[in-house]
Amino acid sequence: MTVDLAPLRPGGLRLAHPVIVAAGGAGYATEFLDAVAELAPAAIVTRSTTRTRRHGSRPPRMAMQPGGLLWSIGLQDPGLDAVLRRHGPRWGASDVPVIVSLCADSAEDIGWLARRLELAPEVAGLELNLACPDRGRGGLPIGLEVEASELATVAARAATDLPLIVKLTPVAPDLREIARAVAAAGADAISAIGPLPALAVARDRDRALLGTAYGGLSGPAIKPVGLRAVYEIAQAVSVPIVGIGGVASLDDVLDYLAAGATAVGLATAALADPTLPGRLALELEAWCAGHQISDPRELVGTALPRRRDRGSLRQGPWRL
Amino acid sequence: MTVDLAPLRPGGLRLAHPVIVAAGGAGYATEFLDAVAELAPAAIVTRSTTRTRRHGSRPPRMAMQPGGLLWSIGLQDPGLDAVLRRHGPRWGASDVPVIVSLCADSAEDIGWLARRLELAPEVAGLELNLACPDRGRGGLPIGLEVEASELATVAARAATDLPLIVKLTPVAPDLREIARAVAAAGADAISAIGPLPALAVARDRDRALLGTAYGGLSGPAIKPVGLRAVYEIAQAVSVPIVGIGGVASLDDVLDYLAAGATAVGLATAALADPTLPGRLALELEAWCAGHQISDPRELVGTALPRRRDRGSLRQGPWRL
Amino acid sequence: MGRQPFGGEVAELIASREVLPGQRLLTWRAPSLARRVQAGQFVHLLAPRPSGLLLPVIPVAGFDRVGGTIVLLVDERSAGAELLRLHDGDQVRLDGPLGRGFSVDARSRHLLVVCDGSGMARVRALLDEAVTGGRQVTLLLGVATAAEVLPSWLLPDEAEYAVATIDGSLGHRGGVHDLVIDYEAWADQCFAAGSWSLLEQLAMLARGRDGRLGVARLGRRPGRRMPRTAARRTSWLQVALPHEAGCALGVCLGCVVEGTAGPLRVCREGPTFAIDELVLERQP
Amino acid sequence: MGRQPFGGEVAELIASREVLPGQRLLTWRAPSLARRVQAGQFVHLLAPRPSGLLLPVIPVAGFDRVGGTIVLLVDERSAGAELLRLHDGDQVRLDGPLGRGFSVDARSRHLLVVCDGSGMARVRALLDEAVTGGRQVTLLLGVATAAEVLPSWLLPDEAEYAVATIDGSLGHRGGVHDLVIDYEAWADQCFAAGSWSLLEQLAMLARGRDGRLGVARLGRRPGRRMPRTAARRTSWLQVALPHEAGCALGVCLGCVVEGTAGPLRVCREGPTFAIDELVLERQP
Ligand SMILES: Cc1cc2nc3c(=O)[nH]c(=O)nc-3n(C[C@H](O)[C@H](O)[C@H](O)COP(=O)(O)OP(=O)(O)OC[C@H]3O[C@@H](n4cnc5c(N)ncnc54)[C@H](O)[C@@H]3O)c2cc1C
Ligand SMILES: Cc1cc2nc3c(=O)[nH]c(=O)nc-3n(C[C@H](O)[C@H](O)[C@H](O)COP(=O)(O)OP(=O)(O)OC[C@H]3O[C@@H](n4cnc5c(N)ncnc54)[C@H](O)[C@@H]3O)c2cc1C
Ligand SMILES: Cc1cc2nc3c(=O)[nH]c(=O)nc-3n(C[C@H](O)[C@H](O)[C@H](O)COP(=O)(O)O)c2cc1C
Ligand SMILES: Cc1cc2nc3c(=O)[nH]c(=O)nc-3n(C[C@H](O)[C@H](O)[C@H](O)COP(=O)(O)O)c2cc1C
Ligand code: FES
Ligand code: FES
Repeated sequence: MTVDLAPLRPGGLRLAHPVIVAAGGAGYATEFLDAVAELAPAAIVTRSTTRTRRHGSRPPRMAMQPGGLLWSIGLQDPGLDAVLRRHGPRWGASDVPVIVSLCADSAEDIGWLARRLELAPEVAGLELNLACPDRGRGGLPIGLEVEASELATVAARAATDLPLIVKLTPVAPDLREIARAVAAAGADAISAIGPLPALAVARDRDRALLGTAYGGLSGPAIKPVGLRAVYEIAQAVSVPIVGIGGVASLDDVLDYLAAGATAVGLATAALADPTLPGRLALELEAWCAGHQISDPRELVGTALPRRRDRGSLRQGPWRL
Repeated sequence: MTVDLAPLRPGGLRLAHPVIVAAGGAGYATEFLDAVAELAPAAIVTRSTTRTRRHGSRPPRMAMQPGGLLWSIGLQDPGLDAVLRRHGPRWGASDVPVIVSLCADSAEDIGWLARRLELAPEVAGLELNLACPDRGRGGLPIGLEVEASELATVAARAATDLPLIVKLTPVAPDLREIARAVAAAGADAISAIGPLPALAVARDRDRALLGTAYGGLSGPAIKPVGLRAVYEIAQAVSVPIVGIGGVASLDDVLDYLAAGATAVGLATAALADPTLPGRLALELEAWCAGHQISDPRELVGTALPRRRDRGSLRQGPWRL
Repeated sequence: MGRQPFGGEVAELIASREVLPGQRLLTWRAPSLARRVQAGQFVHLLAPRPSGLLLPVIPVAGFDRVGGTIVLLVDERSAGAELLRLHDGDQVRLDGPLGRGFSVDARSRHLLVVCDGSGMARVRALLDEAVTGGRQVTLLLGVATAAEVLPSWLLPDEAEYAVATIDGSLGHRGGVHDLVIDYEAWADQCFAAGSWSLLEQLAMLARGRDGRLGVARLGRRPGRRMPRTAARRTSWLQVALPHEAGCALGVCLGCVVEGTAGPLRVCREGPTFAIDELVLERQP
Repeated sequence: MGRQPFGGEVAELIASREVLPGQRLLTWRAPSLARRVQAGQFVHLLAPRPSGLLLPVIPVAGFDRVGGTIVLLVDERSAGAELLRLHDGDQVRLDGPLGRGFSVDARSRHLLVVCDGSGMARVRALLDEAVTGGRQVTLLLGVATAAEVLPSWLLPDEAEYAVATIDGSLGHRGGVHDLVIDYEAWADQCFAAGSWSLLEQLAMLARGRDGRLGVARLGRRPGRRMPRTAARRTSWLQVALPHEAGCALGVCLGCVVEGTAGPLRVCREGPTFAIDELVLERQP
């Protein structure tokens, strides 16, 4: 059941199975690892971490919506050094690889963070969160533009030999060109998608519900958007893809693999049940056994078209 | 309970109440009007119509998803002339204003279509669907770029004095700048949102579920995205907004109004119950009476921030 | 074709019997529906409000015009599965009858009906209708294995019933289309429902024998094109297509299949079609 | 603070009694929870799997360590409303106890408990605990109107109970904070739960009298900062914040409120806080 998220990198980023916890689904992994015992995810991506201490978003921060979760946690972290000091020992003591998600608004900070991780043997890899704002572009998300995405990836790649996953934001209209650029710039793998920008209204309708007004939508509601993203990216690049968005059942895992993902990540569903990733892996194993499939890689990309398609935005006559 | 979607235009586009059927929720209105009897929507926007006959998308075309509907109908229409011939008389005989949605891939075709509608007295207004591909830009949706959106709006505006609604696509990362451009170019109102590009995998996982692979996601799943769009647009322009996306209950209507919509449109929920828009209007009326509100316009924009915010994409530190 | 103002008709569950595990035959008192429905038509479940976004579409699997009842054959995997939770005496609202029923040519005496497990609900009413009308009818059922074979009490006594199972555990071993060959000379018309691949196989059989079979022989004049309804009525093979959910008003175009003369709405032009109306190789 | 491996404990419903329309007091046999829980803590409902995306968080509204039971006060509008559908003998899985309970100073003899309708579930266990511990306790309840007043059988006999209604239909006419003034000199400590605006009003009262009230007088040395736990224990006003759903593991940070010394997680640092730990005017 093993998969490798960095097959071309010496040492690789080998996972025991294809189901991981996406950023934010397990905080900094410590409490999460304590809670799951042997039903462990194949890896944990931490919540996004910055260079210096931050408070995060103004409360309220979370609200359940029909089929989805709306949230704005922001960057509430004590800064990377403190994170490594507090949680590094627990990571080192665990068999579960921990991948640190980074958020920085300049190439310089990305480089600083990646170099710091390079020195931490308990870190299995890093994920670069392209939903973070780009200081040079007035705070627009890095992942909205090809060039900014490429520069950010280069900055991380140049600073470390650790396996590097780059996480795309679904706000970019054409994910294929971003995917091509970051793969060419040295990403070992691509993960997608992050949450959709969304909003809810407070009960009294005198303001937005979340303290930050805007939040991210995650959970089952966004699964068809995540599948679309993976299906497009898989036709654009050959690096492994971590499919994220609304995964909560074995069918979801199989759908993402069929759309071209090598592994899947879940955040929202892991908050309600930290053992879910581990259980999904067992279910997947049983399913494979029942279908005479020895290697889950046989399931990857089975739904992709034989010929490349034009992508969801270039469809000729209006289709949606 | 009346609202006006074109308050600055001579004659306006006055609606009996704020709940209309969005494009695609009532086809070309004929069968729909027969079915609803007196529980009528305040207006019906037709499915998007082109200059010449088209077959529409390859089946299968629709699939229910958790919380949402995935579909690709494409442009299945007999061409505008035939539409007006077949359905125009029924529209003329109805009290419910019919707004014709247009789809065209060049300014020339937009102008042609708008001029044709100008000659049809049974047509109450037109909606320009910016999700349509732009021939000059390799088939990318018009509504992805400010300039293309502006040119399309100008082409329609120059060709007709009819009330003009411009419908934005949520694929555009920053809807505020598109909204500003189309309002400046002469749109009387703006409607948002259209569906999110999405995909589902077929049961056997040997291909995408829909015949076109990509489809649009609509229904409750996208409501927080639609609210976010309206909340942003309402801070950018002063023209009336038709809030669309996942409306199915009175709470949804009130939320959209609070976020800045003057009226709401529904498609998916109207397919299951054509009388829903009419019933929601009655519920809204009762709710207003119970809250000592004489004019639903008092409900518009109550949740908007006192000061303009930076928009969902420019939030400073990463928030989602 | 005018549909009544939205609202439908109250139907009361008066009997429920298990057909197979997870599948039941539900009998409803619904006099107005029973009076108007034709074999091949369907109903919409309006209330209790189903959980899905679109209203489930349920084929009418039988009716008794005199007794004022209709029957629905509901599977836990099919649209309308929520009906399985109801008890005798419970009421629902159904809208219908919707769509076009099968067109049986007045001259047809021998009807061949072919289906798989999923298609039974769409053809069963035709068996009742044929028997009542004094016609001879044979049902050919194709399923994977004996456990999926539908019990014969489900059918009118007068209907002949033959079964094919892929694994040979009951009846003929193999596909049900093998059996069709034995009956095609006997049959004046054939009516089918099931998976797309079953329909494709039947279409291939029918096409190879085009114009030489059944009532099709009688109706055709060389070189003359028949109007659509006549062509459908005299077609040797008619099929009822699956249709799980949708507006059923003809407005959403979500149910469309590809037809030889352009797109066809299953909910309005269908769910029954003459096989020649469809482009089978490009369907799901 | 180590939480057990995910899985929780089986609890069996043994009694259910209506408190107000749509609100019931549910008694569960759950010996291990009953042994460990403290007033102010909560449980997670793990199974039957609730419909929402996150697990509902339910305050423990009472417990009997000897009898091995806990009680939950569940409203149809609150988290865990699905529990209202269960019958005696039904089993669920609960994870807990979670969060930190109230800290009652050992020297406190007189406890004042203040809540509104929504806060009762979060303070009720403290009444039991106080009475068992031989303390005197007064509950002040503020609601809109008489119909929302909680029945006195819900409280231990030893507790004094006073009510304020906004419309004056029962007890004092006006806000419950009016009543607090009568008791503040008597009370060594005050514990509250309810809407943010109730908590804000209480905080204003407490702050105006800072350091002059109850046990706070005893613990403070001028110019010395106390450690957090001691500061909490000796605080005159403690509040239990609402918390509907979340991971309760401390990982999602969705439950965070603004604290004077930085963000605070309701599920870990709370749900009980000394009032000074919170920045009330910037909360929801
Ligand atoms: C002490 C303080 C009080 C503020 N009060 C308000 C207010 O009442 N209303 C308003 O609209 N804006 C207030 N702001 C401003 C606002 O919160 C942010 O500064 C502004 O939205 C820009 O945020 P940022 O994302 O750039 O900053 P960041 O540093 O990335 O994030 C700041 C976020 O942290 C939150 N925060 C700040 N202090 C704390 C704390 N002690 N505990 C928990 N969370 C905290 C803020 O709400 C804000 O969302 C306050 C800021 C500070 C520092
Ligand atoms: C007769 C015909 C057969 C085709 N067969 C295939 C095929 O088997 N597989 C494949 O991938 N592509 C097939 N295509 C090509 C494909 O359908 C489209 O032409 C291509 O995807 C580009 O579509 P468009 O959006 O530019 O054209 P548009 O004209 O906007 O749309 C064409 C759409 O209509 C559908 N369509 C075409 N004819 C009919 C009909 N008679 N009834 C209902 N729908 C119809 C097509 O599936 C397509 O989605 C066929 C096209 C035609 C005209
Ligand atoms: C509470 C929460 C916090 C999150 N924090 C982060 C984060 O810090 N960095 C990041 O890249 N994604 C973060 N995400 C996004 C998830 O990694 C994921 O992209 C998204 O939620 C969609 O997956 P899901 O539907 O499984 O939740 C967070 C998600 C949730 C629910
Ligand atoms: C079946 C269907 C067909 C649609 N056709 C069109 C269309 O032709 N033009 C258009 O602008 N929007 C079309 N839409 C999009 C809707 O107008 C609306 O923007 C979207 O579905 C979100 O609203 P909802 O959640 O209420 O469905 C269609 C939607 C559906 C469900
Ligand atoms: S189901 Fe809507 S057109 Fe057929
Ligand atoms: S509920 Fe997740 S951190 Fe508190």
